[in-house]
Amino acid sequence: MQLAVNIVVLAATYALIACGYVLIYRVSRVLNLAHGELMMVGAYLLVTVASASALPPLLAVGLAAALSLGVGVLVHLFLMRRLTGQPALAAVLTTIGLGILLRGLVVLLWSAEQQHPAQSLGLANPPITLFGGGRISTLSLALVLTTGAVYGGLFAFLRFSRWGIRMRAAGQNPLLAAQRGINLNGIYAVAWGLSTFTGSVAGILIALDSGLDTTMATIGLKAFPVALVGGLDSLLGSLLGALIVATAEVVLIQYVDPLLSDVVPFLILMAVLLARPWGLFGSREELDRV
Amino acid sequence: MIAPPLLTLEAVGVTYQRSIVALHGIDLTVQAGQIVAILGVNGAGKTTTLRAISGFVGLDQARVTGGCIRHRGTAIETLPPHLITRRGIVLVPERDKVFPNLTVAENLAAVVTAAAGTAERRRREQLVYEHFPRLAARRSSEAGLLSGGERQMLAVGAALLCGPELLLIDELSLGLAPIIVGELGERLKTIRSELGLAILLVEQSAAFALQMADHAYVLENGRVAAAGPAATLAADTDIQRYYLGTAAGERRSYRDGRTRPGACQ
Amino acid sequence: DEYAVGLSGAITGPVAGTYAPAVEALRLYIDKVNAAGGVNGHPIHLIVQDDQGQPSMGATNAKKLLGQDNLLLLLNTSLSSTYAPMIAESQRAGVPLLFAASVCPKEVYPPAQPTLFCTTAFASQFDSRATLAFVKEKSGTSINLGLAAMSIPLSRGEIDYAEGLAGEMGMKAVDKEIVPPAAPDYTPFATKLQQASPDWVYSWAPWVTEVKTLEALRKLGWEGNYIGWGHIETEGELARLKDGKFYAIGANALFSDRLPVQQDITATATAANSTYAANLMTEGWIAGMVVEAALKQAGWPATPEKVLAAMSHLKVDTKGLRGGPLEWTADNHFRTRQYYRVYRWNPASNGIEVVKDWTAYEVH
Amino acid sequence: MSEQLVLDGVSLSFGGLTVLNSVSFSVRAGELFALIGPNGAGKTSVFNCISGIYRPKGDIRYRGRSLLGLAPHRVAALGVGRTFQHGELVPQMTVGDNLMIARHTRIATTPWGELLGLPAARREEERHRAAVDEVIRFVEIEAYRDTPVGALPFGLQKIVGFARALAAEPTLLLLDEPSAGLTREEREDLAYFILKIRDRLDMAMVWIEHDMQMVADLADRIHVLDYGRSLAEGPPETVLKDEAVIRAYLGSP
Amino acid sequence: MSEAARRPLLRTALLAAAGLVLLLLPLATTPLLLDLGCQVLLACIGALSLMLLTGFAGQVSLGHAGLLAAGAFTVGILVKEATAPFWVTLPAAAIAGALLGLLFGLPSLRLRALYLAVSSLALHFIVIYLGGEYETLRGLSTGIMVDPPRLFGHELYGGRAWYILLLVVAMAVLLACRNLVRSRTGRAWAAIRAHETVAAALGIAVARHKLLAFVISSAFTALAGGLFAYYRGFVSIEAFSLYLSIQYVAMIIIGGMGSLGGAILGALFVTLFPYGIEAALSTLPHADRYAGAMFASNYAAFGLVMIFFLVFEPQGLIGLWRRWRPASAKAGRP
Ligand SMILES: Nc1ncnc2c1ncn2[C@@H]1O[C@H](COP(=O)(O)OP(=O)(O)OP(=O)(O)O)[C@@H](O)[C@H]1O
Ligand SMILES: Nc1ncnc2c1ncn2[C@@H]1O[C@H](COP(=O)(O)OP(=O)(O)OP(=O)(O)O)[C@@H](O)[C@H]1O
Ligand SMILES: [Mg+2]
Ligand SMILES: [Mg+2]
Repeated sequence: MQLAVNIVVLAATYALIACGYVLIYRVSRVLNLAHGELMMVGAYLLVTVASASALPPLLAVGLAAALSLGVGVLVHLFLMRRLTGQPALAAVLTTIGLGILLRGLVVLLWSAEQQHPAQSLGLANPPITLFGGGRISTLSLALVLTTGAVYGGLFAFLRFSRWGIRMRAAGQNPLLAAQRGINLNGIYAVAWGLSTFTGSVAGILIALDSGLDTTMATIGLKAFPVALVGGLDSLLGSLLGALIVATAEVVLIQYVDPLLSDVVPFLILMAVLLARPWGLFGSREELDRV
Repeated sequence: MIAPPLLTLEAVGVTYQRSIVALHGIDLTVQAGQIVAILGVNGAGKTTTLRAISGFVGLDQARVTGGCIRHRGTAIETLPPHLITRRGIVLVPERDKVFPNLTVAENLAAVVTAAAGTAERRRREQLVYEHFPRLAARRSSEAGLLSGGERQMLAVGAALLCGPELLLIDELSLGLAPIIVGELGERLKTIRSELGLAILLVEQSAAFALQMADHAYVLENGRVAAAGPAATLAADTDIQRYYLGTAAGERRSYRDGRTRPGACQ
Repeated sequence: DEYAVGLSGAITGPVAGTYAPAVEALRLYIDKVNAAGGVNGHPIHLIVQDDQGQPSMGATNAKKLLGQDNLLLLLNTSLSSTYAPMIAESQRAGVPLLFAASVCPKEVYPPAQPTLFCTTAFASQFDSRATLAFVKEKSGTSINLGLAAMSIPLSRGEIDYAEGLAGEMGMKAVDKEIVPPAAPDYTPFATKLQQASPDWVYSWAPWVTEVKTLEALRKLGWEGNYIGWGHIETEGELARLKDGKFYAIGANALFSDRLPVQQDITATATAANSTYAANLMTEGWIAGMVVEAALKQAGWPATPEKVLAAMSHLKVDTKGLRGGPLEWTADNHFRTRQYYRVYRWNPASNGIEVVKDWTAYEVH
Repeated sequence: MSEQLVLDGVSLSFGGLTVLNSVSFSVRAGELFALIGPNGAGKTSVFNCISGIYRPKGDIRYRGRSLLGLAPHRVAALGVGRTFQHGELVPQMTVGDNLMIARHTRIATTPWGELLGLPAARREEERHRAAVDEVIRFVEIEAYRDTPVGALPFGLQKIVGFARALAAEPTLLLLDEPSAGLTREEREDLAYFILKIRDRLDMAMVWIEHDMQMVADLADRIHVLDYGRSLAEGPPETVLKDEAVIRAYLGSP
Repeated sequence: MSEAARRPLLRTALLAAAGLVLLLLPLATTPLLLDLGCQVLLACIGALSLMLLTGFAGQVSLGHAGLLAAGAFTVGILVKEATAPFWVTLPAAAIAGALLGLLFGLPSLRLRALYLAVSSLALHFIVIYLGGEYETLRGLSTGIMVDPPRLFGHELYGGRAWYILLLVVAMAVLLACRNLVRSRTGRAWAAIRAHETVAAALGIAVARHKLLAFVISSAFTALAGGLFAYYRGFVSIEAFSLYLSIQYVAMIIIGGMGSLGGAILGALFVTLFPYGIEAALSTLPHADRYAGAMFASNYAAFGLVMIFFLVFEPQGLIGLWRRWRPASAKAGRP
């Protein structure tokens, strides 16, 4: 039972982070290597909100998440917008630069010290015993529920509006997308905003559960393969990818050797990808048609 | 006071990569409901003209460096492509004309139809499938897997869905079977009169283009070399010979070799 | 007319959290010394360089610093991957190299290499000996011991040593978890530890691993005793966790002692408007004391040789920040005696208490 | 040697969609064989089957040897050259280098020789550069030899694509709509080149084309495909007057 | 005609002059600058080999640090366990790299684009895992010390000797890469990068050439790793984080994809830039008062400049160079 709980919590964490990669990749074929840092910035925003105001915890978290959405939009407006139409590679590198910038800024603004926003918010995190005897901390439960809600919302948004298709169209051929009346700027801004928002929610919940320092960015990077195995432009894929990787990790830790938990998931990912080269649900990007 | 023409280009210049000048000042007018053809040899700047009208997004590092493009009197050369499309000026590009990883249906769904309700949208989609039954059959296959001609149909269909007032078509007959070219020509004429559409057409087959169009421009090296009503140009043997490679009524066999030595220069 | 001292440290980059406060403290200490007239009437010029924990940058910094006129002493406050180039450079230049707040390389233990010194609190193997001795004292040896390390060689090496030692002492090592850096969730590791039902869990690792393993165990409902190495963060964390069965063993006194020197540190940090809390600064402060003492003993004008000679026979009064003086001999550049103390949070008194007072280990 | 290429009951389908339905024809040496049909009839798919890109049922024999099951690069090494409907050149490389790519199977250097820049490797390279220059001269695009292909207008790119296929010195040439996007004048040039190589090299050529005037003037025989089926085959005079062909493909003139 | 004939001559002369300056540099500079020079040269070897793989053969890799580590650990372990000499360890490192490259290149036969990155990430984690196991098992918890190598009875030590050695190796790698990309193999890579199926139909054995790219690039990378181990005298897994891979990716993109000159410019830029900013910041008054903030600013400024650079020059340094180089050189082109 505990095993299942562990898997679900880890999978939810990965999934919540990974959907940020998917959103941005989908609209622009850009791998956002600053996702981990943006997620970290979201969590640090909570630190500031918590220390600067006496808001109730839920409001503070909401405010920080909303701010992070703004951060994402700003990143697009001031940065990525200028790279519209440039090769994806240049944009990827720009995100590397952004990541470095953010890591520097975080140390500058918040210092490299470990932070505990839960404490300053006075948020308790008691474990809850589930029916099967497994235990889960309140915040982990919140994380699982949030992931569910975020995915539900995104699915609905992308399915019932045409935005899902337009995002993929913009990713494949921005010029043609614009010529078909799609507002590239708007769609990119939405993607960046949402991506930073979901990433930050993950960052905030992790920080509340177990503290925050600059290694948070690395956690973000760990979720990249998860998005990859599912297919870089598929949300369903990242959900499933998260489940696969989380299961592999937890089972390895439990029954084999915890040391392998860093390595073996990659081999599993590779096996999955060899069977389905564009990820489980990803769309084939290079067609062999001549 | 008379209403301004649908589209005017005044001394439009375009430069690629900050140094390659592709257009040296083009003047061109399209009146509402008119079909206008642009002719010219390869590299004359036909595609560039259409792309300038439909707007750049920094790809190819192309830039409108001079002149003015007006749509009903409003300057549009600085507008982003999606706003130009929403004004009703829609391009069918020469290459990369579909989203290869989207299915045919998704390609159509991706189109933003400015100010058209769901019902209207559905009607237009229906229209596209009616015009191009082959697309209906391939509705759920990825556009990248379509044959060359099917892609062309899809591109025209998607453009029609945008609800155009002015359709810019680059290389209409490219890769299309004769029967389809003929049909498409007829269809466009019908659509034109039904919807009051204007069409700006780039076409290699001068005969076909001049037969379709009301008015035509011949480009050479980024400049307008000749312009006039299509019938006049079609009758002008000098123009036929110098710019379009063949004189009207003349039917020379390809076996007879070339009209001039050392081509392609 | 200054004493030139150079430092290369991981002030930014992924590991900055551990090293940056120490550098800050050292800087504040030196400023204070200078404000009070310097050493032997001459100010100390501390030149700080950031290496982000990267070996190449460490090497460049060493070159840059040793290229300064008349550099007397070089300090390293960074990851061990920066050591090799710094050691090589300093030895060639004949300038002593002091490890402050970074892992003590084995060359500083007897028989010590002449030019390498270390003030850092923790010391591999000694730490585990002291810890297990404490555990034995509390609960005897017929216990189940769980172990947790981070998957970096340093931490794994120490925990492997502890595993062997526990066996020799008659304890039963029931489980050993090795956690990768930047694990998003520690619960899977904790689950496995818990299932081995240990009476005690011991972790010697970077602070994150120690504390997150503990928190995850507690969330799972495990109620045994937990002991971890006390890093600079210990003080704040004990107060945050308020866990009566969490013991922190370390070589630095916590600020709950309210020693005059600690009040001094607090005042200095506040005055300088430092971004780091005073209780993170002990390690850097001690390094500052040692640097001051060494320069003082070297006299004016000093040369690297004189400083080296001074450091080879140095005894620094740590004013209670450690269990006793820090003493170096020609043969021992770690310290002749290492003192350990164990703290915990006392829920009854709602404060930090000393569970076991300074115990000395002779270092031969 | 008469029958160079033989297709025998070639069928191909993609997940339910039948693209080719038992297509058979044969092409002789020195023959210009046109393949026509409506869009999506399966013309390009026939080429892809010959090239080894698709795996059809039936049999394809080239000079008596079955091509089925051979990897595309092996088919090319046997002397089957082709152009592509969409050009598919390497845009950032020069015209000359694009043509050098096509000589890949003919250049006998090893990576190690190249890496070390051995004189033998250099000589080999120069020899083939000369051959490529020859082709460039043949299609009269000397002026663009060192221009990156991406900067050329579409029409010239088609000519380069054609030249690239020639550079491989194939014995069977597959041309996929080489004239699409060319002006009348350029089509005349193309026709001139096609006739010249056929006569000079006695090469077998399969040619997909939508310009019926060109086909009528140049082709020796025509094969018509419609929805993956063979509709008609024969000399231009008869095929282009065939009722079924007019209905499916040409339309009323 | 004379224009065209003169240009190669001028070029050769310029190159020779540049080479001479590079060779004579060690006589004139400080140990610090020499060390920076050596760092740049090491980075050049790594960046060139990554450029070969990504910029020319079009195969994405995020595992460059893993290959560097593989080379470094091969040297470290051979020195530690067998006290093997220079001329054994370095070829061994290259061979180890080639084998790893072959192994982790295999997925490239099926995977494309970013999806390929997963095998390179796996490579990274596996090499680091094995390295960590070795360090732990042998009790080398702070890493492996590597003594300076001996060459012709001389201990190879100090900036000057290393500078010359690295310069020679970097030049050799540059020449080898240049020869390769300008020949049959390089053109095959370009074709594969543009369109695999078309390349195959043109007669290129796609699988073989992809693997070849992995093998050659990985061998060079591991060689750079081995040299790094000797030069730094030290090997530990801490020195090969994922961020190192990203730095190398940054080098080739900043430099300009698909250009060997770009790889070199990128290596130069990424290696030297932080020191440049630091030097600039430290000229500010009372710089050492704000040391903590300054280093964080330095770190942030690096990111900022990188961003500015990309926004205004997405073609990379090589694009800048092409645009700004003397008009006379451009005029010769058609
Ligand atoms: N991306 C580009 N970069 C540089 N130059 C370009 C680019 N695109 C076009 N050009 C140049 O601009 C000029 C005009 O090209 P354009 O494509 O408009 O011609 P066109 O008349 O459409 O020819 P075609 O009939 O071949 O399509 C040509 O000389 C071409 O070389
Ligand atoms: N790889 C593939 N996967 C799925 N369908 C394919 C594939 N290749 C071709 N098709 C389908 O097979 C049919 C025939 O395609 P093909 O390209 O051979 O037509 P074509 O005769 O060359 O047409 P055009 O003249 O328009 O180029 C088309 O409907 C196309 O969509
Ligand atoms: Mg054109
Ligand atoms: Mg076709």
